[in-house]
Amino acid sequence: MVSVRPRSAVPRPQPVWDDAEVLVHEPVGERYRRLVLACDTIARTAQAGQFLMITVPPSGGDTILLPRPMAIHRRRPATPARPATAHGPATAATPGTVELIYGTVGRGTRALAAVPVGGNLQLTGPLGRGFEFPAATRTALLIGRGVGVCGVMGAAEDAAAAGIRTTMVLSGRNPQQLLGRTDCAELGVTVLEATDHDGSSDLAALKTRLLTEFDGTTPGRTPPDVVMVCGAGVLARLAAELGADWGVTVQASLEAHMACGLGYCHGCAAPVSTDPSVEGPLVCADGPVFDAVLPVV
Amino acid sequence: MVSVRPRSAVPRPQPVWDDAEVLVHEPVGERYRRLVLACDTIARTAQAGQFLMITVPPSGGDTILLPRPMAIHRRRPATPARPATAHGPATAATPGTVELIYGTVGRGTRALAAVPVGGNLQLTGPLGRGFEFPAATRTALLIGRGVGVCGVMGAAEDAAAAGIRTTMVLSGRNPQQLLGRTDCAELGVTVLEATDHDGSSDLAALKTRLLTEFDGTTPGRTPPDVVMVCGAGVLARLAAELGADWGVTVQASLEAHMACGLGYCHGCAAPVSTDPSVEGPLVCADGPVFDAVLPVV
Amino acid sequence: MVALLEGPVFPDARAAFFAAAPDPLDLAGAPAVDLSVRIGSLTLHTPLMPASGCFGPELGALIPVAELGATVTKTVFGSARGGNPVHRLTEIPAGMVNSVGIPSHGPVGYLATLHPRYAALDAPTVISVGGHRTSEYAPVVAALGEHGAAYELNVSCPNLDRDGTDIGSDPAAIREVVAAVRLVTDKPIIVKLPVLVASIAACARAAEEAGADAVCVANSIPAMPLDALTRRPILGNVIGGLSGPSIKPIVLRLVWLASRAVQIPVIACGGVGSVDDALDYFSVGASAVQVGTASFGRPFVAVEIARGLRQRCLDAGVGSIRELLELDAPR
Amino acid sequence: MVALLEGPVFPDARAAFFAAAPDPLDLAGAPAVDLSVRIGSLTLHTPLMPASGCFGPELGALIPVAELGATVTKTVFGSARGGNPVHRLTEIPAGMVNSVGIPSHGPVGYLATLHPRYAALDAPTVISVGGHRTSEYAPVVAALGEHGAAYELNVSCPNLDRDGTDIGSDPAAIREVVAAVRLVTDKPIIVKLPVLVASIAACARAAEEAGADAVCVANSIPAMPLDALTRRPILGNVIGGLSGPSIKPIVLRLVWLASRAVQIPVIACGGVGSVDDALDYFSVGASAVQVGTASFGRPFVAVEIARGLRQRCLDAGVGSIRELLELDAPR
Ligand SMILES: Cc1cc2nc3c(=O)[nH]c(=O)nc-3n(C[C@H](O)[C@H](O)[C@H](O)COP(=O)(O)OP(=O)(O)OC[C@H]3O[C@@H](n4cnc5c(N)ncnc54)[C@H](O)[C@@H]3O)c2cc1C
Ligand SMILES: Cc1cc2nc3c(=O)[nH]c(=O)nc-3n(C[C@H](O)[C@H](O)[C@H](O)COP(=O)(O)OP(=O)(O)OC[C@H]3O[C@@H](n4cnc5c(N)ncnc54)[C@H](O)[C@@H]3O)c2cc1C
Ligand SMILES: Cc1cc2nc3c(=O)[nH]c(=O)nc-3n(C[C@H](O)[C@H](O)[C@H](O)COP(=O)(O)O)c2cc1C
Ligand SMILES: Cc1cc2nc3c(=O)[nH]c(=O)nc-3n(C[C@H](O)[C@H](O)[C@H](O)COP(=O)(O)O)c2cc1C
Ligand code: FES
Ligand code: FES
Repeated sequence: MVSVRPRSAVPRPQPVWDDAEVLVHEPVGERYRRLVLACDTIARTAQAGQFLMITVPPSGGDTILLPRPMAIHRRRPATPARPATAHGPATAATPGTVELIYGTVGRGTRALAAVPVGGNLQLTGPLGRGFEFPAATRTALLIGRGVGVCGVMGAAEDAAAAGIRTTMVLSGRNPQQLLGRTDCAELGVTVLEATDHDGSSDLAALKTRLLTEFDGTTPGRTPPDVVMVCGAGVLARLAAELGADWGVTVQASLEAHMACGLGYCHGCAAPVSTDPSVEGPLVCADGPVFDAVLPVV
Repeated sequence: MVSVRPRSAVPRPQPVWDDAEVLVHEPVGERYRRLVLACDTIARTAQAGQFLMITVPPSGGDTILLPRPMAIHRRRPATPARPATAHGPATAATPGTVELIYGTVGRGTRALAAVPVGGNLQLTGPLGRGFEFPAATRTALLIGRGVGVCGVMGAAEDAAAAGIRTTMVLSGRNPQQLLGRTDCAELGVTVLEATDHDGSSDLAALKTRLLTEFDGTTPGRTPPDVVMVCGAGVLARLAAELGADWGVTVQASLEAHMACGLGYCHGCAAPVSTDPSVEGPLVCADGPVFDAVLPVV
Repeated sequence: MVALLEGPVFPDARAAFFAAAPDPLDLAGAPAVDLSVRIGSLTLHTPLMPASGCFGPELGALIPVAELGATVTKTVFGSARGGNPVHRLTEIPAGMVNSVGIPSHGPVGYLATLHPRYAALDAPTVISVGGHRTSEYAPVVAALGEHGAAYELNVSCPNLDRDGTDIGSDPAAIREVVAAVRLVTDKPIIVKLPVLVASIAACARAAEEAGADAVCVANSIPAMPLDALTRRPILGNVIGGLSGPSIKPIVLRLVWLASRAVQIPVIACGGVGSVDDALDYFSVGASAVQVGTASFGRPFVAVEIARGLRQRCLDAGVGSIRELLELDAPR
Repeated sequence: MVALLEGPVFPDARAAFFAAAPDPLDLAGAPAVDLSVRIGSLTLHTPLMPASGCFGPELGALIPVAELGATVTKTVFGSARGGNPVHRLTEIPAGMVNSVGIPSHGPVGYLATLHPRYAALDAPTVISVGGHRTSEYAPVVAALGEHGAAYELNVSCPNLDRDGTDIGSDPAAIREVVAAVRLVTDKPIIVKLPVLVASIAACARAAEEAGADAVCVANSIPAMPLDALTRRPILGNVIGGLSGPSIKPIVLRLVWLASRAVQIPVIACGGVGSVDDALDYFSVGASAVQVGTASFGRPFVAVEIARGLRQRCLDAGVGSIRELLELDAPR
């Protein structure tokens, strides 16, 4: 069961629409593509776990109508030019960029894959309510599967900046397809790999492994203060079970088909309401990150 | 006014569908493209003024549903290989080909323009009732405007084979865009150029010029035994006026939006019926070539 | 009308395609695939047929018609009609719009000119019948005598006895038409319903209750294509019927609703151009499909779909489309 | 509901777009372009507005709403509704299909949460009102009190008092709805008609005769998208409404027929995504257009169309869309 997180003290950034230049657009392994977009405001303001709505330009005769939601994998705010000092040589200014990684699954992402470097992409963002570390968090466990890794990487960035010791489960079909290894290395995040290939992504196996990894007795192996997860729905349940065992907060990022990304089209309501007269929370505006707890039996 | 030509003694060829290889596909001037297709049966059987229905393959995300009617500009039946003889060296066999020339005007012809050399085009043909020289024709006047030149070029081929002395008016916007000069030279056809550029395609000017050209008094300038026309509707009327003046048969090739090209969809009825309970003739099956006469006043 | 095909036949280019018909002997050992479907007293060996207006006997020389379950004629009206002014059709993205207007020589003209050519084809002929009053259908069927294997009643025609809305949009009018035709023939009656109706279920039930053996869902959707440059209507009749791929999601819903509303078979018609399109319709309850627009560009497409359905059954080792769909459907 | 937009505004990326609004001072010397349109007692300065369900006050921070003729709310029902199960929407070629199911907090909830945010925008608010019985509309309008500049009655809702067919497919039901609403408000009433009707002319006339100030033609078209791989319905509700470019040729015909049937303005809605789409609708008789699906991918598209219409008039040296169309139309 997911529930809307209590209102945060930190205000959310105002989404902007932008016409962002494509700086990098390249394959990542066999199944994914990396996009680096120049968008100063979003790079500066986006919070961990927020997403963009990307308007896919027409490709061939095919027009894509609905924008596609994509997690902000990495934020790199602009840096000003710096003159040479005693500490180092001069550096040029860099524009603010965000990095996305996506899989080509259907018409929209296939058309997106045709956008050339140097071209522009219209987008709206940053959108949604992202991950937020509870006060006094010292250690965190992040779990991402497939492109879901992009959903939690922003939290790893925040953790690195805040000195939170972080472990991230990178789950995927096979070792070659795991996303996020380099990012984790850069951010000083301990990686646990889990693949379908060797069975290590199996839910029961993974659970046992994580319970051992954080057995609470060995020093340095105390359970994390928070669990953050993005990927398959079953992983959110696993995280909720771990959270219940460890008595810590679990935050899960959900997906939904979206049209507006802003909260007015009601296309993305999560299927969690039991009362037919009450709508589930909106994944785009109340989420995508929710508190995940085990359903009360 | 057009009317269906009386049934001919010459049987029409059975249309076939074919998957024809594209041997040549190249621009002709600024506005047109030439297609040479390998299709033995059609090259062998097509009659002057007949046409094909070309199924345009999907291009980009755009699917073209209806086949596009295109006149058979040139027919070049297959030739067998010939061993060297006293009369000449050995020659290789050549496949039977047809040549089309088309203008890119909308979605269908734009998608057609993307078909690569070496690719294949599905087509049905030869279709329709073409031009036929009345018995004992010795001289003929052909008139074509724009791609309409392709509609009458088959008649020039037949005329050349039958020793009929032929003049062809090539009409178009400007001299660079006139189609058919090389074909006419090859077939020994006398060319009269008429362009919007210098006003010579103006109907009144053209009529005066043709009446002078065939003034009936100067030797070698006797009116033609038949007039055949394809292009703008106003040209068919001009031809009918000339035919009335000269007392000769006029055959005009018409265009219509088509779906089947075979005579069953009734999409192509010519707008010539005055009785609402009677349908005009079908351009694809009763035409595209009709007898053209001036309306009785 | 002049007879279209006068000349000799040159079968060379078609030989490969005709030959591709699966040889029954090859199937020894394979499960018996049964694609047959019953429409009243008529059994079609395969659930594929052309849509009315999108087939002619001319195709007999181009495609192996025997591999279709039936042929369907263009709609025959009681009196002679010339059809609509030009242009009568155009293509737009993902569809075509036609306003041919159903020229017709009446049943007598049809029997004299077209029917013998249909009868010479190796598939049962479904004769499409139209009318502009509920009273006009039965006389046409009666005049057709014992010709044709079944009748498809095209009720997407303005009712001149009422306000010009389609006969098929009014369940009571459908009932009248079908009941009257039922009195003059024992042959199977298919009622072809329009799209713009308040309740397709009510229309299908009206047809069933009045004695129809099947409903065909649906006809083209009235539309008004404009010239991109001049903004003028392209069609001489201003309004025409939209058909082809873009109507499929709309017709899928109608087929689903109709097949839940009646016990008689539902024949789906709208945007079928592939084996998967056909299977989509079967999966929402259709018993057979008709192919219209797609066959202009690919005259052999209905035969290809019939072959493809059989092949998919063979590949999956099942004997029918229902079994195939159960396999396909993940739990 | 949590308030969505809590944070500071960073207008940098939007500055250029906002600034592009034509400066009235620049127009000195140019002919006065008047794009205004009257809907009953309400005058819109431009004939562009969003389609119901495809706009929210959240957009106020992203686009210059003052450049729209009006805003239109998502449909408000009398009682609270949770909406449909997931998936609620999907995209298909040339269209999208939604089965959001119109979640609603009722008029009281609407006035408490959403309306203040609409009222804060610099454009009149048209409140869309729905019901499942003809008797349900007037109480909602009455409960909305004096809020909103006009009411759009969404009659594409199943009539639970009858057989579940849309209220808007039955001219008598339309008459009941409009007459009842007319009794409780003096504000302009727009009736938004569905596509699947036997006679759009009869429906539009019913609205006009019962006192509506405009009709909106039309809503999305019921459709049933299937997953290409599993052949299962994509939408939780199985059926949804098809909108976007592929419905435009169908809606053009309806707008043409409706605008010949009534004197009140016809607002066109269906597949508008460009200045030319809007002009196409104006050329068949529409007085205003609504933009739905296109605005998800291009939130600024309705503003761009409004600007584009003005620019075309300026370029052509004419003062109104009617004059522009006369120029455009070749003889
Ligand atoms: C908040 C959020 C963040 C996301 N982040 C990423 C990411 O970082 N990388 C990545 O590869 N993918 C991400 N996704 C999923 C991505 O949006 C879908 O893969 C994409 O929309 C598929 O579009 P398509 O046209 O290629 O697929 P199609 O299946 O052809 O799409 C058809 C329709 O369904 C919708 N749809 C299909 N699958 C999904 C899905 N999984 N989620 C949402 N809508 C879907 C499409 O938007 C479209 O409207 C995210 C989704 C959400 C909601
Ligand atoms: C018997 C015959 C022979 C022809 N021969 C030639 C030729 O040799 N060279 C050549 O360039 N063109 C020829 N045409 C015209 C050619 O068929 C059209 O230019 C072509 O169909 C336009 O298709 P489009 O999709 O590019 O244009 P669009 O305008 O996008 O087409 C929209 C629809 O209108 C139809 N259409 C539009 N213009 C015409 C037209 N002039 N004639 C028939 N249908 C039309 C299309 O087939 C399509 O269904 C011939 C037409 C006929 C009937
Ligand atoms: C050119 C043309 C002519 C048609 N003529 C008829 C007709 O005479 N009677 C009829 O019931 N339907 C007629 N239709 C409708 C088709 O039978 C069919 O219902 C419709 O085209 C939808 O199927 P499709 O999408 O496969 O084309 C015609 C359609 C086309 C394209
Ligand atoms: C996501 C979505 C939600 C909609 N919600 C409503 C609604 O609440 N009330 C209504 O009358 N129409 C609703 N519509 C229909 C639109 O207002 C409009 O009539 C339809 O989408 C056709 O216009 P378009 O092609 O420009 O999208 C909705 C459409 C979409 C796509
Ligand atoms: S995507 Fe529109 S409300 Fe969430
Ligand atoms: S194009 Fe079909 S009858 Fe002529």
